[in-house]
Amino acid sequence: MSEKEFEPIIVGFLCNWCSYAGADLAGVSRIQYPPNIRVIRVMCSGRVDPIFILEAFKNGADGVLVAGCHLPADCHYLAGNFKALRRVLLLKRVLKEFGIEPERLWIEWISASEGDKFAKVVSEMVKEIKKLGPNPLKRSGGK
Amino acid sequence: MGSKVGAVLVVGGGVAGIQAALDLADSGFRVYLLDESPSIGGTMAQLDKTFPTNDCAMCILAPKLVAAGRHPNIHLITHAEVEGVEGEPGNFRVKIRRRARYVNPEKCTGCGVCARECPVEAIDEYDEGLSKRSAIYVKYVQAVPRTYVIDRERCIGCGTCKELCRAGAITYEDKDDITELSVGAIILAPGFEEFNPVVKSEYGYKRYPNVVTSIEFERILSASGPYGGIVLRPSDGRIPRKIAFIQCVGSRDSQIGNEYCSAACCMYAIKEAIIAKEHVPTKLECTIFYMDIRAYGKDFEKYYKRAMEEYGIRFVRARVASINEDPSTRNLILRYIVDEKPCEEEFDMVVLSIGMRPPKNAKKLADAVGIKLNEYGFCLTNPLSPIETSRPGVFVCGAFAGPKDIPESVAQASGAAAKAMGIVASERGKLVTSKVYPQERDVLGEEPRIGVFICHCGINIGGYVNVPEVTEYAKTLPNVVYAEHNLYTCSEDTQKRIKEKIIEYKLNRVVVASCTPRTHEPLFRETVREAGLNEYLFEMANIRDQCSWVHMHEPKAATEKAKDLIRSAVAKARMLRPLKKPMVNVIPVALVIGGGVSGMTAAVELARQGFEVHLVEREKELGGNLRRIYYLLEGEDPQEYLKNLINEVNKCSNIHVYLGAEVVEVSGFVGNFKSKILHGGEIKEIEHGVIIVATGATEYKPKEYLYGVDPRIITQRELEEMVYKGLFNAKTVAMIQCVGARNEENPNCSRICCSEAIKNALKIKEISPETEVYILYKDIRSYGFKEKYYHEALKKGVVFINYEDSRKPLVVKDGDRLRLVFWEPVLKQEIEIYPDLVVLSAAVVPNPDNRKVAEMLKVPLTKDGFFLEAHMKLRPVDFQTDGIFLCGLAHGPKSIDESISQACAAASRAATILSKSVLELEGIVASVDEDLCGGCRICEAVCPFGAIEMVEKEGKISAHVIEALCKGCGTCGSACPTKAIKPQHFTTEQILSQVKAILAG
Amino acid sequence: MEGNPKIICFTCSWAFPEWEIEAPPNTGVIQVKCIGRLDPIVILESFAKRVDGIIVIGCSPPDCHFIEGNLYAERTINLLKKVITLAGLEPERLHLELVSPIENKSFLNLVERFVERIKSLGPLFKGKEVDEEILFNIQAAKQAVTWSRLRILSGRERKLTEKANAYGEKISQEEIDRLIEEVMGEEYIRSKIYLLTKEKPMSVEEISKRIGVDSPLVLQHIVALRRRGLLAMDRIEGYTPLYRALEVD
Amino acid sequence: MERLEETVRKFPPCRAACPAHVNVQAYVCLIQMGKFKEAVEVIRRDLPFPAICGRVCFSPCEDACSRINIDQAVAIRSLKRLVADIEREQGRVRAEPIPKRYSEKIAIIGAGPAGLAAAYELAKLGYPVTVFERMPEPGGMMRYCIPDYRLERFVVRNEIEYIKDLGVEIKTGVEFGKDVTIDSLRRDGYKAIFIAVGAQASAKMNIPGEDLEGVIHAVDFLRALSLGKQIDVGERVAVIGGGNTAIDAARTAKRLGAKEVMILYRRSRQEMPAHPWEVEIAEKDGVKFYFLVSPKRIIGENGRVKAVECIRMRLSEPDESGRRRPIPIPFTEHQYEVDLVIPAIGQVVETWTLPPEIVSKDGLIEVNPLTMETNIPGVFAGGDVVSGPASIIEAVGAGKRAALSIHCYLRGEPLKRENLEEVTWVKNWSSLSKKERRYESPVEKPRLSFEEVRAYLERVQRAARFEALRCLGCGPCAECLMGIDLCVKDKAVVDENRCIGCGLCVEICPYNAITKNENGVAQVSEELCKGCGTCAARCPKEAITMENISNERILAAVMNAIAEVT
Repeated sequence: MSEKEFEPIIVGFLCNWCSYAGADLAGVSRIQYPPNIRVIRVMCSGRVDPIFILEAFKNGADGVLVAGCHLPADCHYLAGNFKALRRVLLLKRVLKEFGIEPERLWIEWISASEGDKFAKVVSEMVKEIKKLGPNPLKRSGGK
Repeated sequence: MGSKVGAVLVVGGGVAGIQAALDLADSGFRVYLLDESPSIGGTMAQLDKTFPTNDCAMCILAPKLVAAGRHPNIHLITHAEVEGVEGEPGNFRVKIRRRARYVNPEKCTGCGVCARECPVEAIDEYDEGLSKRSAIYVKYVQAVPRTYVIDRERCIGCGTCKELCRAGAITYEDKDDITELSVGAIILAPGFEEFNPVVKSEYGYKRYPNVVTSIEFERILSASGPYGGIVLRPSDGRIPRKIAFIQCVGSRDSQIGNEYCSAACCMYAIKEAIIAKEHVPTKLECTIFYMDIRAYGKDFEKYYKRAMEEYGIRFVRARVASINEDPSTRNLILRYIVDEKPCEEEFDMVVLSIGMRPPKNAKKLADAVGIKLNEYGFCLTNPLSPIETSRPGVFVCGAFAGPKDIPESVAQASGAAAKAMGIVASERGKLVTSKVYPQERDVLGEEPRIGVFICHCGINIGGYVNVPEVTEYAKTLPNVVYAEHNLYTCSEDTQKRIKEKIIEYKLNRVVVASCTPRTHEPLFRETVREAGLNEYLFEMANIRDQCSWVHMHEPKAATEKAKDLIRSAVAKARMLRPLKKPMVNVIPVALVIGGGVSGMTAAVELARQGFEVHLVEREKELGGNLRRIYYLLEGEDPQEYLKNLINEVNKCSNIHVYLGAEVVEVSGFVGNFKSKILHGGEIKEIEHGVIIVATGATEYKPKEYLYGVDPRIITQRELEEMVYKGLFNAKTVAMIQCVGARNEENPNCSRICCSEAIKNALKIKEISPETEVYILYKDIRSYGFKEKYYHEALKKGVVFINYEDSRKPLVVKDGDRLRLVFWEPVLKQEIEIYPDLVVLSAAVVPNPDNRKVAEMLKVPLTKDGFFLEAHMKLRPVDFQTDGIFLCGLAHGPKSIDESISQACAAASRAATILSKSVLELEGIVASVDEDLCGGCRICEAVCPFGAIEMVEKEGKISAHVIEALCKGCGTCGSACPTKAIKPQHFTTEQILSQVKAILAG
Repeated sequence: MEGNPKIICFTCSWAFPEWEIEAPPNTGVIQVKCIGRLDPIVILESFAKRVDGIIVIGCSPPDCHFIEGNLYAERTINLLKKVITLAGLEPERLHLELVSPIENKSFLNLVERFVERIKSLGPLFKGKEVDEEILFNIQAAKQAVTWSRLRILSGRERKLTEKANAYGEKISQEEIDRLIEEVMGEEYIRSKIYLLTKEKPMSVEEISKRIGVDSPLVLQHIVALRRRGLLAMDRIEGYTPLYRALEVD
Repeated sequence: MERLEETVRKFPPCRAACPAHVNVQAYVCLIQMGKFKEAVEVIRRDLPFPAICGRVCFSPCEDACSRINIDQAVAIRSLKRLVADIEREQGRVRAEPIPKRYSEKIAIIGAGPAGLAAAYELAKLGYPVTVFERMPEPGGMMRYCIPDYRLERFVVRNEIEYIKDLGVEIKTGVEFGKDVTIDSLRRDGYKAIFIAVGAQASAKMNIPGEDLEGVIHAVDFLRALSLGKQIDVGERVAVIGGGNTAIDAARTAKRLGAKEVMILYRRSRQEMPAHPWEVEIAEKDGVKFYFLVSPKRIIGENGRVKAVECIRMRLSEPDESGRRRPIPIPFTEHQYEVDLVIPAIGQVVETWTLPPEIVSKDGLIEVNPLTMETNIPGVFAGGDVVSGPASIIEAVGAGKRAALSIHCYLRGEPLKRENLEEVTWVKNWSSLSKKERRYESPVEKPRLSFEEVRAYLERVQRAARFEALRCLGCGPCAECLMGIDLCVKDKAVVDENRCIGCGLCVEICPYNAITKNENGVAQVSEELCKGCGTCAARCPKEAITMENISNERILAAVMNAIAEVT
C-alpha cells in the first residue's frame, strides 16, 4: 500500500444461491462498484467457518464480508444463514481481543435480484474501512 | 395401430411447460419444448416476487430455465408455432413453423454487444412498454436460450450488428422453416394473455399515466425493471403516497362476457401492496377495493391477515365506479360506494388487477391441434379429468385450462406429464441420448498439473481486462503447466481445444477464468469429464460479471483483480480431489399411503406406466372422502366416477391393495425404502423406491352454533347426504360459512366450503324451488370458473349476507324453533329468521394421524398440521426429502379436480425416479474422517436434511453421512469442533488456501 | 458589433480558386481539405462560439475532388438543419451551397446573399438572458450528435437509400427521415436531461419544467439513460428521487 | 563500383507511365484549385519543357489514366500545355541562377531534350554545367526537326531560356569530335561528359536513284527550312515513310506551295507510328496517303527526279514481336511522277562524329544500362544516341537518369535506383460517375492578339479546372504542398480501444482505404488514405482522428476567424 490514498482489500464470502447471484446481477446490469472486494464462493453462508475470517485478517485483509440469503426463509438449505449470523456476531466480540475493530467484519443479506444492493454494500464497506485505515495486524507486522 | 414414439411435444415454455418438460425428460422421454416467444420463461419471468413466500420469481425460475436449456433430452424450439397435428395418440405428426430469428443459435454466445450499439429502439414488451429495448434483443438477462433475435418490424437492416458480432452469429438471410416432428403425446401449456383494461374506459387506463395494470406494476416493483425496483409514478417519477388496487378488472364481469374469476388477482394484489411498501423508503398507504378477497390457497389467509395487521393495508369492500384525473397533480380521484354512501378519494396511483384471458392465438392453436375451447375461449376440460382435452393424446395444463395460480399450474403440468407418460411408457428411454464417457484417468498420485483457460468473451472481458497480460501472469503460478486465452471459451470449438490441451499436456486440474460458475460450471465440468478427467478437478474464476463488467472505468484495477481471482482459483484447484458421484439403485416399486381419490389416481397412473404399486388404505374400503360426495357443482356424477376408479384399481395386476391396513415403519432413502405394513394383524415387509402420501383430510366437527345440540344443525356433508337420500323438506335453510376456519385456531381458509354451499343451495333450489336459502358469508371464494354458479345462485334467489368477524351470527334454540340472529350490513339492523335447517360449512382439517405419518417419514408439517411441501410455488407435490411425494387433501384443502391433478403430478414426479435403474446423485457431499470424530453429534443437530446418522463401529460411535440425503451445504463442516467432517470440494484446507492466495496480491 | 452578423464559411480547396475566395468583412472563411471532413460536432461547436450563420460551400456532384465528400456533407447538413431547428435556431442559419466549377458563380456574392438572409433573421445571440437558453440548446444538440445512434443512422443513410440494406431491400428516403427524426427527438431530449443532471441532481418534475417536456416522457427518457449507464439515482428527498449524470469517459 | 541502393516509390498509373515521372496528380490537383502558377512549378520539378511536351508529347500518361475504363482519359497533355502557355503569356518571373555547390565541371554534348534535361538536373544539384551544341541554336530535334506550326520557335526558346536562367552555359556552334573532343574536355577540367547528340542523320533507303537531285531526306529538309534556307518544292512531292517526321515533311511541303503532296507507306494505316490526330490534320491539309506501297527505285531525267517507282505490298501474319511484315507482291510496279522525293524512314546516329570505341555494332552508343556510363569511364551517354530515335519525353527521362548517375559517380556514392510500384484505389469502375472530356487544347491555335488571349485564357481556365476535376486522384495525396494551410498531407488514425468494429468507416471510405484487422478493429492503409476525413467526421465512437487536421485545429481556425471578424 504505497503512500498514495489507502485502498483497502476486502475478502467476501458469498453464498452461491443468493448473494453470489446478486453480485452476478450487479455485473449483468453493469452497476459499477469499487474493485477492492475479492469474492470466494461457498455453497451456503453456513459454510463460512470463523477460521476463514481470522485467516483473512491474518493475511492482511482490511475487511471481511459474509453475505447470505435473506432471513427467515430464503436460504436454499433452510437455515444456513441463521448459523452464519450466530457465528459472525460471536466472532465480532472475539475480534476485539486480537486488536481488530469488529466494524471490519460485515454480514449482509442479499437476494439474487438485489444487484444494486450488493454494489451499494461494497461501496459503503470500502468507505467505512477507509475510515478505519489499514488492518492493524499489517501495521504491526502481524503477518 | 403403428409403433409408438417415445417423444412428447410441449406447446408453451412458461413455468407449466417447463415443469412438464423436465418431468418427461427426467423420466427418459425426448421432449420438444416449443415456445412462441424467442425464449422460454412465460409470464412468471416478468414477476418480481411470488406470494405467499415473497420469493423473488427469477431466483426460483432461473434454475428451472437453465435445467430445461441444458437438458440433453429437451430440444428447445423457440420463436415457433404449431401449424397442424395429424395422427393418433402414441404417434402424432406435428407441423411446426419456426419463424426466422436472424441469429444463429449455435454461434450466439449472448454477449450483448450488438444490442448495446443498435441505433434503433423498440417498445420493450417484457417491461410492458415502460422501457425501450434495441431492435436486436434478448427478452431478459437470464433468458434461455440466451440467443438474441432481430425484431424484423423495427430493424432497418443497417448491418451494424453483423459487423460487431465477433462470433459471426448474425444471418440476415434467415427464413421461416416448416419442420415436422413425430411425437407420442402433446401437452398444451400456452398460458394466458393479460386482459387489456382499455375496454373499461371508466378506469381511464392509457388516458391517465398513473393508472397502470398489475403486470406493469410487477415490472415497476422488479429490481431489473424500468425504475430499478423503487416504486415511481409514471406521470412524474415521484414515489406515490397512496396507491389504490382495483380488483376484478376484466374478471367477474358479465358485461364483457368474462363472468369467471381469474383466481390469482386477489393474492397478487395483496403481494404487490406488501412488496410496494417494502420497496419504498417513505410511508406508503395501500388500499385494495374488492368484492371478495379470494385468499383460498395454502397459507394465503395468513398472508391476507399479515397484510392487514402487519403491513396496514386497507381493504375496502366496494366497486370503484370511475376514476378521474386531477390534471394539475395527475392524482386520481376514485368514486365508489360504501354502505350506500358515495365517496371520493384521491390516490397518487391506481393499479388495475387485470384478469386472465385465453392466450393470444388460442383459436389458431385450437384449430391447429384440433381441440375444443369452452365458452370463455379457454381449453374445454371435464372437472373429473382436468388434464385431458377433447382430443385423446392431447393434454392441457396451466392457465390455458382455466385461470389458476402457479402451484396449481405446476401441479397440473406434472400431471399432464404423467398422462403423457401413460401413453408412451413403452417407448421409455428409446429416443434419449445417454452419454458414454471415456475411462476416468486416476490422478490421485500425480503432481498437480494445472491448465488455465482465460476468456475474452468478445470485448466483455477483453475490452477492460488486459487478458494477454493476465495469461502471461497465470503461466508464472506454481503447478500451472499451460495457459492460453481465447475469444469465447464457452464456444463449441474452444471446448474441443480444452479437451485436446488436457490430453496433450496431461493436465490433471483445469481452471477457466470467464463468467459466473452458476451458469457455466456444468458446461465446463461436462467437457472435463469428456476428456477423461474427473469433473470435480475443475474450478472457475469469475472475471466478467464480478470483475470486468463492474470495473469498466478502472481497467488497471480490473486486470489486477482478475489476477488475484485466478491465483485464488489455481490455489483451490491445486487442492481439489476427484469425487465419485454416489450411485443408488432404484427399486421400481411405489408405496401409496391412502386410498382416496388421490391415492387411487396416483396408483393407477403409475401402474399404467408399468410400475408396481402398494396401495395402503386405513378404512375397509377404497374411496375416502369421495364416498360421501354425491353430486358436483358442474353436474357430473362423482359416485359413478368412483365406481369405475375402484374397479380399475382392483382390476390392475400391478396394484396390490391393502385395506384396513397401516404403514407402521419406514426406513432407507430414495430408491431404497423398506416399509412394514400392518395388514390384518400381521406385518408385511415391502421394498420400494418412492412413497406417495395421499392420506387425505376430514371435515371439521363444529363446536360452534350449537352443533350436536339440535339435529336441525347439520354440516354441508350431512345436508348433501340428506338431499341425496331424498329426506330434505325444509322451507327455509340458513347456511353459515367459515365454520372452524379463518379464526385463531385454524387461520386458513378451507377453499371449497363456498363452492360446496353454492352447490347445495342450487340443489335445494332445484328440488324445492320455493325454499328460502340464506348464506351468511365472510367472503364468497368461488374462484375460477366456479364464479358462474355463484351468479346462478344469486339469480335463483339465494340470499347472500355478509358478516364480519366482529358481528358473527347467533344460533339460539327458541323453544322448538331455531332462531338465527345476524346483523344486516345494508339495512344496518339486526335481523332474526327461523330456519328449518342451519347448515354449517365446516372447514377441512388435517387427519389427526398426520403427525404420526410425518415422524415416520421424517417429513415436516405446516403449523396447521397439513404436510409441508418442498417449495410452495414450484415443487408443490415434492417433499424436501428426495423420493417422498404428496398429493390430495393431505397437502391441504382442495377441490376434486385439483386433487386429481395433484395425484397425477405426484405420479409423474415419482416416475422421474422410478424410471431410472440407477440414480446418480450430486458428488459434492460431506464425508467423515472416523478417527477424528469424537461422536459429539453437533453435526447431526446442525444438518437440516437429516443426512447425518451416528453409527457404532468396534464400540466407537462416530458420525456417518447418508450421501443420498446430503445436499453439500457444508454447514456441518464449520460446526465440527475437530474438523472431522469435510464438505468435499469446499474443504477447509481448500478455502484457507484460497484466502491466502487471494491476499498474496 | 451592431447590424452586421458574424458568419463563418467552410469551403473546400476545390470549389473556388484561391483568388476568387474573398469574403465580406464579417465573414471568416475556413478552408478544409473536404467539406465531408466537417463533423456535426464541429459545426454545432461553431454555433456555440456565438456565430450568427454558417455557410458551407463545396463542389456539386459528381465533381468532388474526394469523389463522395460532398454527398456525405449534404447528409450531415440535412441532419444538422433538423437538429438546430429542434434547438430553436432557424434552419436557414446553416446553408449548404454546392457549386459546379463550370458555373460562373462568384464566391463573394454567394456569401453576401447568405449574409443578407442572416441579417433578415437578426442576430442569433440577442445579448439578453435568452442567450443562455440558446447556448444550452446548442450544447444539447451537440451531445445528441455525439452519441452513436444518430451518427450510425446518418452515416449509413446513403447505403440504405441508394444501395440496399442487410436484407437486400432499398429503404425509402421518407422512411429513413422519419426514423432519424424520431431518434433525434429522443436523443435531443435525453441530451438535455443528461446535461442538466451533470451540474446538479434533479427530479423528474424539475427537469420537466426546465426543458418543457411532459414529465411522463421525461421519466421514460430517464429510464432509457439509466439502461445505457449514463445516469443513476443520486438520492431520494422525501418522495422525490433525484437523478444525476454519470461521468463516462 | 556497381553498388546499388534501391528504393521503392509508389506512383499513380499516370506518373508511373511517364518516362520523366512527372507528378501529374499534383499539378492536375493544383489546376483544379485554379493554382496554375503553382502547377507549372510542380511540373518543372520533374520536367523542364512543360510547354513543349504540352504540344508534342505522345502522352503515355493518358494511355495509363484510370478514366479510360470509365469514359475518357483526363486531358493531361492539354492541361500541361495550357498552364505553361498561361505562365508564358502572363510573363514568367525570371528564375534565379542556382548557387554552385560542387566544383566539378560537367560537359554535355548536344542541347537536345536529353542533354538539356541532364544539364537542368545537374544545375539544380549545383554543378557548373556547360552544354556544347553544334547547331546555331540549342533545342536539337525540338528546334530543328519539328515544324513551327506544331512547336513554335519562341516556345522552344522560352523554355530553354529558363534553363539558362538557372546558370547553365550553352555554347552553340561547337562540333563534338571536331572543335572539342573527350580529351580536350578532360584537359579543360571537365570531370564528367554526357554525350546526347541524338540521332540526326536520316536513314538511307538504299534504292537506285536515291542520290539524284530532288531527293532530300526529311530531317535535312526540315533542318534546312528551320535554318531559313529556301527550298523550291515544285508541283508534286512524294514523302516516303509513316512516322511523325514524314507527316511534318508532307505538311511543310504543302505549306511551301506544293500542289499535290502524297505519303507512301509500306504498311497500313493502323501501323503508322505517327500520332493519329496528326494524320487527320494532314489529310485535312490535302495530303494524300497511299498505303502498302514501297519505293523500288527513283527514276531521274538528266540528274533530276522525274518519278518514283513503287511496288504493292501485302502484310504477313504478325511475327513474334507482334508486327506484321510487308511482303512485295510481284509484278505490281507502278510509278508516281513527282518533282521532289522526301524519304523519312527513320534516323540514325552520326556514328562518325563519335569516338569509335563507344559505338556498338548497331550504330548506337553502348552504355551500362544502370549507370548509363559508356565503356570510357566518366563518359556517359543517353537519349536517341543510345536508344535510337524516340520521343522527347523518353530523352528527358534518359537525361534525368544520366544526371543522377553522374552525380553519384562524381560523389562516389552508390547509384540510387528507384523501383516503381503503381498504386491506385480505382477498382470497381461501374460505381464511378461518367464525366465526358470537358477541355482539350486546340491542335492548331491561331495566333491571338493580346486582348483575345486574356479573354480566351479567362474562358479556358474555368474549362481547364472543370476538366482537371475529372481526375480520380489514383495515388495517395500527391503532396503538391501548394494548398492553403489546412490542406496538409493527412492520414486517418484509429484509436484501438475506442473502435468497436461497427464497419461504418469501411463502408463510407470512397477509397476503400479502411479494412478490419483480425481482432475486428478498423485499420487504415497508409497507401490509399487520401486524408479527406469523411470517416473521422462520422465515426459513431469518435475513434478516428485526422493526424494533422484534427477537429481541435479546425475549431481553432474558427475561433481566430471569429476573433478577426469581431
